[in-house]
Amino acid sequence: MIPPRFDYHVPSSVGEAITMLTELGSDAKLLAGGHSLLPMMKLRFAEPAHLIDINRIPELRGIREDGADIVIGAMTVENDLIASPILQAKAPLLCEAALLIADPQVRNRGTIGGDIAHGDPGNDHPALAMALDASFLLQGPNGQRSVKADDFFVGTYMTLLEENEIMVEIRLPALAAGTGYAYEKLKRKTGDWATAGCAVVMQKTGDKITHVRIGLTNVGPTALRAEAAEQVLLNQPFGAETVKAASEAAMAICDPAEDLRGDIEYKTAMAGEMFKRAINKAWSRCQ
Amino acid sequence: MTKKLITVTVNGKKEEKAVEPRTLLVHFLREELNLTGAHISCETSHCGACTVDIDGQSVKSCTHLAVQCDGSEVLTVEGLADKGVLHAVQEGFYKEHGLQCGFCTPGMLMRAYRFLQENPNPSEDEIRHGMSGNLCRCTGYQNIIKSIQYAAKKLQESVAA
Amino acid sequence: MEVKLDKQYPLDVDATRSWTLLTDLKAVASCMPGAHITEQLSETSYKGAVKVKVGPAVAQFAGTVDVKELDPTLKRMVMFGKGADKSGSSASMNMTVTIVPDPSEPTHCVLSGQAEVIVNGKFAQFGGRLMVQVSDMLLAQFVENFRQQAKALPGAEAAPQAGDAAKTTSQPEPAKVASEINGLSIVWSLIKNWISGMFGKRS
Amino acid sequence: MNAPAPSLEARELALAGMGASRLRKEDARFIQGKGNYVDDIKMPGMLHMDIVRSPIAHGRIIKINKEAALAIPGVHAVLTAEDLKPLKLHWMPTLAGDVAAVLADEKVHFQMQEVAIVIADDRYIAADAIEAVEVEYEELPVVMDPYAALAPDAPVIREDLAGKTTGAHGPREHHNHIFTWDAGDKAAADAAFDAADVTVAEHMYYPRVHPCPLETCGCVASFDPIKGDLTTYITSQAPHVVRTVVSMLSGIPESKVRIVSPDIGGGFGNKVGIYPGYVCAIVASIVLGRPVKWVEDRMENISSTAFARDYHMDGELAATSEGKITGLRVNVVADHGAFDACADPTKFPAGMFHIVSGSYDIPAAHASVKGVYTNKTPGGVAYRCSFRVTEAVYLIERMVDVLAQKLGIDKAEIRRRNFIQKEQFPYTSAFGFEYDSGDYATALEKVLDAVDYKGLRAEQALVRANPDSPTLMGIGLVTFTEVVGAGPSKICDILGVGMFDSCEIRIHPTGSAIARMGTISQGQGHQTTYAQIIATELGIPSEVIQVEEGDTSTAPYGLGTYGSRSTPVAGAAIAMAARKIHAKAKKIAAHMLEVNEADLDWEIDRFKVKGDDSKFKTMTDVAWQAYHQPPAGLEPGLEAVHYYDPPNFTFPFGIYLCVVDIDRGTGETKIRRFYALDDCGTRINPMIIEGQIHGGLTEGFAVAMGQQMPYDAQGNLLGNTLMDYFLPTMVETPHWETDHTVTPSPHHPIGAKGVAESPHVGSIPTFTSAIVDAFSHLGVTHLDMPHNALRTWKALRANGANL
Repeated sequence: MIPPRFDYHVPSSVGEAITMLTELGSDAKLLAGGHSLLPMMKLRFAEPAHLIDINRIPELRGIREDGADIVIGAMTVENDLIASPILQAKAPLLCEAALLIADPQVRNRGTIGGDIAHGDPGNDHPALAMALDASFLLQGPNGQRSVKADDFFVGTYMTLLEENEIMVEIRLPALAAGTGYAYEKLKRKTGDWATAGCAVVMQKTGDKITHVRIGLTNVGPTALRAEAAEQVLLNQPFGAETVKAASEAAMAICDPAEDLRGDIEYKTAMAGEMFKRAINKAWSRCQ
Repeated sequence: MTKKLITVTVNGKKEEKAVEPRTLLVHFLREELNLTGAHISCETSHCGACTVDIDGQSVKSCTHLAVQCDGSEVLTVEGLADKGVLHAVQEGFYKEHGLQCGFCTPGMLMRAYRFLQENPNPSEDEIRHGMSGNLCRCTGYQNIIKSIQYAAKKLQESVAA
Repeated sequence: MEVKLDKQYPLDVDATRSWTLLTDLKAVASCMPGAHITEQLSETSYKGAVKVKVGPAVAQFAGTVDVKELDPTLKRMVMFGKGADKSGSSASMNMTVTIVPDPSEPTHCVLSGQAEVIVNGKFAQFGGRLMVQVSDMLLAQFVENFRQQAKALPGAEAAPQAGDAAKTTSQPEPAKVASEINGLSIVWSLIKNWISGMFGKRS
Repeated sequence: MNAPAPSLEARELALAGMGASRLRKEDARFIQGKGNYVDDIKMPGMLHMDIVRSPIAHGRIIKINKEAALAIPGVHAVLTAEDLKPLKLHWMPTLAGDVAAVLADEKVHFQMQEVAIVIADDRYIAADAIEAVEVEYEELPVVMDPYAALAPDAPVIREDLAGKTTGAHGPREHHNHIFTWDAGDKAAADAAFDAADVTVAEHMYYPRVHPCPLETCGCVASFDPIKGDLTTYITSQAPHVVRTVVSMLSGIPESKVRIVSPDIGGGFGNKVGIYPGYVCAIVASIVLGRPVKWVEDRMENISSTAFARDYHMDGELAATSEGKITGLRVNVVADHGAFDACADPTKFPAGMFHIVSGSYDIPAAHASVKGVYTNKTPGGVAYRCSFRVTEAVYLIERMVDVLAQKLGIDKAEIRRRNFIQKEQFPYTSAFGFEYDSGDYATALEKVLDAVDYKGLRAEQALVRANPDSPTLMGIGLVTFTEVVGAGPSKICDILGVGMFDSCEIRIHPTGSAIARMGTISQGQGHQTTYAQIIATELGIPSEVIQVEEGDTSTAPYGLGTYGSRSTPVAGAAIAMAARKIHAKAKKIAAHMLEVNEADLDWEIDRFKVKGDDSKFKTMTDVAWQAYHQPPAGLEPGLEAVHYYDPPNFTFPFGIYLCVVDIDRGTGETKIRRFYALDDCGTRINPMIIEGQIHGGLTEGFAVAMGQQMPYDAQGNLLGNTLMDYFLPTMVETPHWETDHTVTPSPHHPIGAKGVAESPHVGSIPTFTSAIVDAFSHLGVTHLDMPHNALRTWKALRANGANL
């Protein structure tokens, strides 16, 4: 398995990278962690004439706080998410979930931005970003724009990222104290994509859920935000009945593709199961 | 598709080579530098047999371009022993029968080497997760875990000494 | 790998113009994102090529399309296409397309299509999990292109219905005709919303 | 001052002979990145080969256009079947008496079949060039199901066999039929069923799987056009057989062919076969006069090299109402793929499948196996097992469970009632095997006690009584017997060569030694364990015994390493060669000590005069004498060669128990406990035995819980990367508990039976037994593998047990 020939470019700033992307057009691809793109090139599914390696752009890396928000550079790798004190304190969902992605070596290369921008419904960060109410900062020749995670994914491998744009950062509100969270992911083995996954972020008052956002992984053409399930839960006393009704609402929006991980019936049922586990765990963490 | 001149320090030795951009790091090490310790097995970043250390991080060299290593320090299994003295992980794999056919071993060792720096005193469960990017078909892993525990103990002792 | 598709797409175009377009294979082919007819081999046989981009992956198939049946009474066409790419994949499709007039609304019709698509080789092995979703995207874009081209045909412009007056009389949005599937996400998101709005979830 | 004489114990210890957990001699190179695998080998002027493969499973080749590929700078040649035809190398014989296409000759028969080869300066150019070879196919109807393949109007897969009504194993009834092979006594079995109190029947499919060693297959072929010599480094578990085949195919005298198996990165049966890639690389080297390297990639390995299993099995048991089995009937439809390339002894197209009566005293039995062609990859190797023993053990162990369930007898108890008893050995089975030794009942009780079987059953009852239990609990039990060590050459041969094995030992003048063997290690640690046998036999420390194997120019002819035959056959050859040396050494020692041979005793490392400990000669003393001044009438030197033709197979056995918890929400199975007791007879190196058992159990776990070759109806293999093909990581792999009993083989020189495959063979039905046990209270009698979460959840749902 040998990749086809290409020319290699190493911009040192986002601006330079965008200039290259614009000049080279659709024959160019960005090289982030490379663990999706390089295997596709080795299989000769992807044969870009140019690779633009954005690993040497320092401004794309790092995690910082900006007021009540957390800002994550798009080229921040999974292991840096796991190790980040900021995330551990204010968005621990990301640390926990990143541990369920790929394996330790791959997490040294795989980036949060690459995971999102690839548009693969099997990737984990899209559903997490939805649950965390994240937005993505995209930069192109005409400047920057921000897109909500909910709106970004339009189809399998299709996102609102234009060919000459780069995802620069991921911005999410820090979780308020007492916020419950969980990511449950069913996979065949370590390193696999989810058969189904569910991310939950919630807050409660008394026995009622006052805020909840739910994202589903790999059970549709894109990650899915389970709004109907959220509606079932909101302002209701938390209990088995409500959870069951909400899980049915979550399953109702599933539209998974059959593969070796499962058929439509199983994947849909597993979305419901992961939802139940995630919602129960998040609830137990709510204060 | 011009070649790129890269400078990489491999096992402490500076190497300057012109490479095709598409050259995978594992091929660069094996073919250009004759360091055949890192092995090619799955080619899709699942097995870890090609694991090397780049700038202090474990990386699967079959899914990494040699050009990406320009200016980097790479450590391979050939550089693990220090002047003929085996590293604790090498010794552990030998003493605890942590290998059989030996094909996964260089990748296992390089990952274990880095893992024990990330987590010097791991539990069995932490070893299982920390080494989960490396496949072995022969050993059933049980003795690999013992090998890493052996190495962890030895490294701890040498720190204490 | 075999995928069976059975789709009904209501169009805001009358059956006559839709049928006219359907019988022009070159024009029909151009409605398929990334596809075009390269050569006419006979009355009913054509050579063509299609290029599909899905994310970073590109598939380029070259092959033939044969019109097996053209029934103006039933407004039904049966065609068989097959092709292969350079690097070890092949595909074939047996497709029946029928223009079903809408008796209650003469300005509308339904484009009904049934197809068995067989893909072999690398794309079947690695692209299997994407096939249905990609087919959906391709077909939806095809239908949208088809709708626009059919509407642009001269013909008995029926009195526009009040409800979609704006749509039918305004510009036919030529800029948004997708020529290939990649990089036109905005178009796709519009179509997706349009389709899901009209027909709900894919069954 | 004399040092005190070392104690007997110290002398024994110094040998590190049989029974010692000696650390491995081979490790030093592997832990320092100095292993020497095929892809590590470089030769001056070496070119690289890559293979153009068929994207479809069945089709006619209309046209191959090489032009664009040949135009790529650095491409030396593109060869197709047309180019091999003049050399008569476009087809080759298989180990099973069939022929296989080297490069597709007018037709492709399975996806990824070899169609053309490209030879280029390096592997990157070769990879580019295969993309540039244009092949046009006419697709033909595909047959993936072996039952459908036997329909009267099924497409003809093998047009080259048109009119051939007799195959290598008898008459062919249909154009896609290969053979029908029968064993046992059908009339007796039928009579037992007619007279039975109770009968049970079950259909089970043993999925097609792949051994998938971490190192793929490959070779470096180097033909010297001046000398006319061919040297090939190859990933082969049987280098001597490869030499014979290469010589037969190429016409180069066997004396000018050198085959070297260097370090091998795991075999597990995958590296027994002779693949088209090897033949093509050799041809290319001969044609171009330069060394040619070919190393397949992972997808090629899984898709095109030998698979295992793919048995569709119908089993039936007849029994008394007390659960004493009176009869066994088995019918198998075996999917062999497009060419019959099964690796079995010539006379056994279904291998040793007739071990299917297992550990049980079954008076009447009959088995019939029908081999069928389909549009799948050829192969059919013993994936970490003796030939088809895994399938046989699976069937009988499952059937015994099914019978127990039907009669309401505990699965341990029904086994007690049917075991071949200790005093019945040597025991001749209804299929004619003579079991050498065994003590199943003792071993079973040891395991049941160790795990508190009664306690587990009580816990299971509690789990079942709780409707809200998040899990189902299952207990699997298997009491298996293997047949390994093929085999006696009167019945076992490969391409006519008897399945003996060999050893040559040379003792050097200063008392160190070299031993060369006809086998080849793929991780089993031969360099370590073989030396231990010699150490014990000859009293030389294993540390100074060098073991070499794999180079046909230096090693004596042997049939190689697979089917757990190294210890039973080659291990015996070592002992016998050592004993020849021992006999000569005794003569020399008697001469040196000026006594009669009869006056000498052997003690650990020396011959001593009876009754006088001070008068002795060590083997080192003797070695020097042998070269310095041997007694009159004896040749100088101290060496021996032995070709060991085993009188019988060996029959290792084991008792495995497994406890599983099945997640009712997801169908995931957690292996809570796995207890494996093995009896492999005499134990040479306990450390290595334990390592082999861990590995075999893990491979068995992989097969039972996830491995499969998922083909679609068009013949596309949908899971040929390690993303989909299940090789468990450290996280999924259970913790293994091991135990043993020792029942030596009476006919083996050192009593050893072979061990490395038992854990694979025995564990697979144990997992199924446990999973089915979890469902047994719901009336489920069998569930096919793989027991992945998806399939297990479907079973939960079908039985109303999902949450």
